[in-house]
Amino acid sequence: MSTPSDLPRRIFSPDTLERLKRFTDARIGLGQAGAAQPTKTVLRFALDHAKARDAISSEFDIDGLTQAFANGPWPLIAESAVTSREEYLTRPDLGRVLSEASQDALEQAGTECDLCIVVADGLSSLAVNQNAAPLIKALTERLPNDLKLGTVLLRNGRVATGDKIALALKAKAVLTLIGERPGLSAADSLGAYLTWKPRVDTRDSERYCVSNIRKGGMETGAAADLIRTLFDQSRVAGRSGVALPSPD
Amino acid sequence: MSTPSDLPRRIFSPDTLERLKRFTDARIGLGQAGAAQPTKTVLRFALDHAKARDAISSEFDIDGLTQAFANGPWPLIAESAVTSREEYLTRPDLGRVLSEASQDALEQAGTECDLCIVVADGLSSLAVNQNAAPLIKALTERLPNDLKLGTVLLRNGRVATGDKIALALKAKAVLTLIGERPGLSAADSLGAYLTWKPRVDTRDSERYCVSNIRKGGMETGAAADLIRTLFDQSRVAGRSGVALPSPD
Amino acid sequence: MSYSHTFGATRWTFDDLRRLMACATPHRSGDVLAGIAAQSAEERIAAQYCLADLPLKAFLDEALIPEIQDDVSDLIVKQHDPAAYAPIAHLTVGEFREWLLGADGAQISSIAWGLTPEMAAAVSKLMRNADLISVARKIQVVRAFRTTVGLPGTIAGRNQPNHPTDDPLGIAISAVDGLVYGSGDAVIGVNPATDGITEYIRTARMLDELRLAFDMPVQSCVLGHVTTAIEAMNLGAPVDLVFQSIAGSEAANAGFGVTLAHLTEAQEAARALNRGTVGQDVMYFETGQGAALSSNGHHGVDQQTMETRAYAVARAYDCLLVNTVVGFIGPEYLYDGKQIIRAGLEDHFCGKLLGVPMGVDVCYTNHAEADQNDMDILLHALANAGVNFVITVPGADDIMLNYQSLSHHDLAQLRETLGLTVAPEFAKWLAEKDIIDAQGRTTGAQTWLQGSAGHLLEMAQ
Amino acid sequence: MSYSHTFGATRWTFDDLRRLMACATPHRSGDVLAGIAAQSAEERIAAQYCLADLPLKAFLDEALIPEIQDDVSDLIVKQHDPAAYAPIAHLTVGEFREWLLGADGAQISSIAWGLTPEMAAAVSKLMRNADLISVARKIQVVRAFRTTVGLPGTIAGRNQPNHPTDDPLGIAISAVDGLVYGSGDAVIGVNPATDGITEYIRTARMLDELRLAFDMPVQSCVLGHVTTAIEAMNLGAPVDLVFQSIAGSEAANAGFGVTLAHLTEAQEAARALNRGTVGQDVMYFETGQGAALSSNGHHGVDQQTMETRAYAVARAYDCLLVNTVVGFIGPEYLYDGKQIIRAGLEDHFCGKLLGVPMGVDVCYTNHAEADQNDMDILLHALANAGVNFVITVPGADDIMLNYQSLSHHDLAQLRETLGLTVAPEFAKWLAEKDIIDAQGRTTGAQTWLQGSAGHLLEMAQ
Ligand code: B12
Ligand code: B12
Repeated sequence: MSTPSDLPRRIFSPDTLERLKRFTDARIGLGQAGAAQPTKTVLRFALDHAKARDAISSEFDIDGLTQAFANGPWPLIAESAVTSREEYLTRPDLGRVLSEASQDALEQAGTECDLCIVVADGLSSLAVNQNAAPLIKALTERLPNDLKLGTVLLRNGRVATGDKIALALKAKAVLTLIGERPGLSAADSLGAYLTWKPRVDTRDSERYCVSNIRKGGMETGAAADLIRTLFDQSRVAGRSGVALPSPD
Repeated sequence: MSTPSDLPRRIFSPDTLERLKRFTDARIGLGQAGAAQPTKTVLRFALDHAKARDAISSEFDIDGLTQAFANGPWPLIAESAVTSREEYLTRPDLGRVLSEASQDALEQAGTECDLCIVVADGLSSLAVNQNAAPLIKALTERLPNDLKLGTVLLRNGRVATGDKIALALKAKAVLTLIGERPGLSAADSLGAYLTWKPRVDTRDSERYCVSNIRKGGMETGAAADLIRTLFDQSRVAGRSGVALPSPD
Repeated sequence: MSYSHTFGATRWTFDDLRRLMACATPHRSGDVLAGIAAQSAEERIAAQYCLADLPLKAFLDEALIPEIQDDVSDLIVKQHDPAAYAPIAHLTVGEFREWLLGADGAQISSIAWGLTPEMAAAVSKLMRNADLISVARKIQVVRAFRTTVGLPGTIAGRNQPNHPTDDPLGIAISAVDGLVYGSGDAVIGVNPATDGITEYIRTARMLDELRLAFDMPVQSCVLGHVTTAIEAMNLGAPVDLVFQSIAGSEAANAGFGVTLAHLTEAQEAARALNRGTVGQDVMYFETGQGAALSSNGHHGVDQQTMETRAYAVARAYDCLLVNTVVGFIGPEYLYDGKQIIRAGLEDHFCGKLLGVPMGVDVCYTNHAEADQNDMDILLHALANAGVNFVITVPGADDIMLNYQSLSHHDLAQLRETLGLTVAPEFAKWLAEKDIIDAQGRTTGAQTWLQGSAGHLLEMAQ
Repeated sequence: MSYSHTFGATRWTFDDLRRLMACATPHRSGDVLAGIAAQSAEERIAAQYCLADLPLKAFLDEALIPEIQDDVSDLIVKQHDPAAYAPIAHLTVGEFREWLLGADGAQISSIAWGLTPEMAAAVSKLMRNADLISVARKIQVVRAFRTTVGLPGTIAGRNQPNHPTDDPLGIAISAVDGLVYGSGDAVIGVNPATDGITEYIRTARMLDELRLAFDMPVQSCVLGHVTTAIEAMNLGAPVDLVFQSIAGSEAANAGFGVTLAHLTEAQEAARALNRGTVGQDVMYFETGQGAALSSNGHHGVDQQTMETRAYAVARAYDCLLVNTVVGFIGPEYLYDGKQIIRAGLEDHFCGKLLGVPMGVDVCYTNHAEADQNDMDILLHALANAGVNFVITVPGADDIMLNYQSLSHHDLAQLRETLGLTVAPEFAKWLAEKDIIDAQGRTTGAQTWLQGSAGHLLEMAQ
């Protein structure tokens, strides 16, 4: 679209803008039409919104992820009590518990382990399909060799489903890698939630969270480093999460 | 609810208001709270809205209506191409044509008649259940004795479905009695549409309409008188509806 | 001519301008019903990208309905003023949006006759709700008869005292009820239940008596068919405004039983009566998305574009009032509150852009997924957009047309909340009769009402 | 105690106040999720009839969550001021709605401490959207730190320059982008991606440098956990405002890892720094319908009532800013644009009624049935309701929290459309730097920006 002399009024000179844009993916320097956005950025927004909505219904690549564990512990497959994507969105309560079949299967698997890694689609399978495997690779390189690992691929899962899985598997701690809700610019952002000694009713304040893991966000290496640090910290303290003052 | 001294400010004195209210069902003299409506009329509105929405899904009383024709021509039963109430609301195009089965059935019935009376649920079965029978009674009393009548009960019908029925039955004219969309105060209002020599593509301007037939609206007697007049008018003119100027 | 846009590996193609417009329009049940809506969000956005790059000129080069001889299309061609068009002649539709956002009201008004309805429709499809509000607010279209409607800072009301049997007293009582809350400065306008000439004249006479009895600076209107209005004027009825429902094609207008010649004839007859005091704008039109499709007169054009074409008809006459009855027909055209809100803002914007004195009937039916809360929202949005007038009925319930519009209270409350006022001539009268106090609040009007109620009861004898 | 209402042959009974409130609340996905919503429209309306007839006093006599020891409940009891309550002590909830519609702003403000959050929630359930707008607009809650926020005719912006890795330069550049459009007079507030103390202090320092370098009358805030803020202050970090997410029960706050004692400690520490110039309101809270249920701390109370209880917490502190992040969590609490709009208006109204300096994050997520057009509508409705501030991010896209709020442009356009202005101290600064012209329009700020861009690029070296 060509630009009439006064419109859109460019707020940064194009040259400076290009240089500044290297430091953030934020939609800066859009210019103005009247006080509003120029037409092309409005359209760009509409397109990105359509794409982000698609990410929510993207397919969870169970086969591809299973390959990622070729050298590690063969993953178990589980699903939450949710039965459709539509239900997933409005019933997080069902998403937080295992289906009866999965509950039984995991209990029978009986893999006692030190740390159970749960890979859950969450709100963006895209995020998990792209980032879970590299992160797990980086993590296993960093975690102590003697650590007994268990892994589970979880469909229609929530962060707290990891607790139920850990309990079923009798794991001491659980690390849930989950697709964060897709943003407009980044639909592939992974969240990692570490919970020490999970219970049925673990609170979110009793977990650690490492978020925004993706290219352009937190790189997998840095995320793995941080998770390793949090893991050590939890092992020492015997707990995870934000400290609450003692009751007295 | 008791009334604080200045609220709601009654705009008519209660006495005059009662006398005036005899002349209209409109929600007059509601009083005010600030500039807005008092709480009780707001709630009353919400309740009526819920009821009106119920009327849309009310049941079409085919059995009861069939009884109404005990002495008249036994009614045929038909349905439009619509398959659900939800579809009825968004697909008037399907509501305006007959289902294949009904189309065949009516064509085979082959009742050549002078006037076909179609009773259709439309947007309020309630209206039809309550008002169609008395209106038809009043009408048959008024219509010429030698008139050959046909009658059809039509599910999920629109005004224009009557045209298709008339064509299938080779009727010269069609009178469609149909449930008008339910209002907040009157959910039982019947509309009567008279179409002379209907075609597949008859326009609404080529019909007569008598509307608001219900207790408190146009009484059935008056409606029957008017329909008789319009019927005679159409028979003389050989057409119905608003006149369009000739093309030259 | 075909149009296309490519996203990554997907190339979207649109066969002609009509198809491009239909795909670019925001999602709407009526276009789905017509089978012309975009099949996916991506297709819709591709069409919008295409439309943004399209020169406005394309609408002068390519007719939207080339295969049909249509008097509305002819009118649109005839109306186009190249001089008014010159300042925007070089713009694409996307740039035109930007031009509108940057321009002031006078600049925008100066191009009104340079625009075709299709250009207005096209640019609206690229605009967010906030854009529609912001640009419309800058445009003033002021008209007058006995009141002046459309002045900035004002919002007028059409007082709509319908009655299921056209009972004159019932109508009069309802009208007075509305006057008490300050509604009627746009018009006191009655939809007759029966479209007969007798009822028309009876109602017109009664409304005129009411006006004279109360010495009110208002205009009245019976919303019967235009041909009935002509007949009534021939018979000497006191007709202030002539009403007609209009649509965006010759076929759709035929569905309403009306031709442009009828409208011209009616306007001449009404002007000849010379009944206005501060102006002689004698026509009142209603429009609404879906009307053309409903009478099968849409020729494959999307409903929002068809609606703007009705404004070409409207602006050919001296209208005091034009309003879209936005949620009136039902869910088959506008499914829910969201679609009704969007359509209301589009219609108001496009109308004002084309120079039409636009009001909105903020309304819905009981078969639509909408409620009074949605109407509150639309009313506030329209108030911010500077709508000329809205329609109000007692308790929001039209007991004859079976739908919900605003209540008189809603308008009164809006004016109080935002500090908006009534048309000046009417404001003066309200103050004189002590119906509205210095703060613009309804006083309860005890004195005046007791008088008028007495008067009405006398009529009843 | 149980409550009941009869329609015709049907008698509707509600076991206790909590159940009555849950059934009377407008339809909302979060209450359905919690299994406490009314089962039909008729049940909802029966509950509303009941609620309308309920004396306000009932909320003093019957605790909503009697079986639970809860410090928020205790706080609510402690806050209640019988003298302030006296003028409305005799009213039912339905009459209280009428009282609010008739009262002026000063009268309404004078009863703030006489109200419990449950009374505010109850009356809001009987109010139409237009009522929520109209009453809220009358109430002024003005607070100050380096700017004054909440003055009539103004609307402030929280400039939210989030960055997925907390990169200081990335944040600074984004902040400047917002300043150019006039956003930042509420606060420049960054949500840190990582909740570490190092990142907290680094970001706080950078924001303070930016403020000093540009000589801006603004406050900044790092929206880390309150305990992190306390630690940072102990380590000498330049903290203007302390942030915390809060909710309406002790359990829900525990879910956030926070106690009232934390908040008190933080407020004292921040006040001791004495960094304000025109005021010393140092707290910034965020709330939002669904937060309590999300952490299983709702105790069977509907989400809108739980939300108002969070305002009891907020008003116990000297807040400059409180905002509901209305559409932030997702469709499990507020399903679509309609629910988000309603909830935004409710939260704003209830907050203002309770004396809280209320802003709104006009926002939605990609998994909700909403879009930017819905946000336009909510923003206009809130502007008419006199909202203190809104949140803005570049191009409406928060690249770290993964949701859409308003763009800086949206706020600028709103101000231009409605003639609203920025906080006075900030307005002066914008004028001095030639960022906003005499008409309140962004100038493009070429000069200032070239300087600041240079400054930023220096920082990058
Ligand atoms: C909806 C409606 C419309 C819609 C119809 C579109 C649609 N898709 O539904 C629109 C807005 C287009 C419309 C237009 C007009 N309408 Co109309 N309309 C109604 C309304 C409110 C409800 C009808 C209903 O519920 N139908 C039942 C459903 C199930 O049937 P349907 O097949 O879906 O709908 C068809 C009929 O409603 C028909 N129709 C609608 N209006 C009219 C008017 C006449 C004269 C005829 C013959 C047919 C007709 O068109 C629809 C599509 O085919 C009634 C009021 C009422 N209480 O009934 C007035 C009503 C029927 N309309 C009326 C009038 C006067 C008109 C107009 C002539 C107004 C004008 N002056 O231009 C135009 C012309 C209509 C035409 N094409 O000839 C009058 C009729 C008076 C009379 N007894 O003759 C009524 C009673 C309202 C009134 N008093 O003003 N209308
Ligand atoms: C949604 C959300 C929330 C919601 C969660 C409610 C819900 N029903 O979803 C609410 C608003 C309540 C919330 C609150 C907080 N959040 Co939060 N939240 C997010 C967000 C935007 C998306 C999460 C997501 O997509 N999860 C995936 C879905 C599929 O999983 P889920 O099981 O449905 O959701 C659970 C988790 O999201 C978890 N959760 C949400 N936030 C946090 C924060 C922490 C520290 C933990 C352990 C868990 C947690 O709670 C949900 C319900 O169990 C992320 C940003 C991001 N890019 O991920 C920030 C994010 C995770 N939250 C963050 C923070 C800091 C908080 C708060 C501590 C803020 C505060 N200062 O009070 C609080 C406390 C949360 C707690 N209970 O301990 C930070 C975490 C930083 C970090 N690395 O530790 C993030 C990364 C955003 C940020 N940078 O500010 N949050």
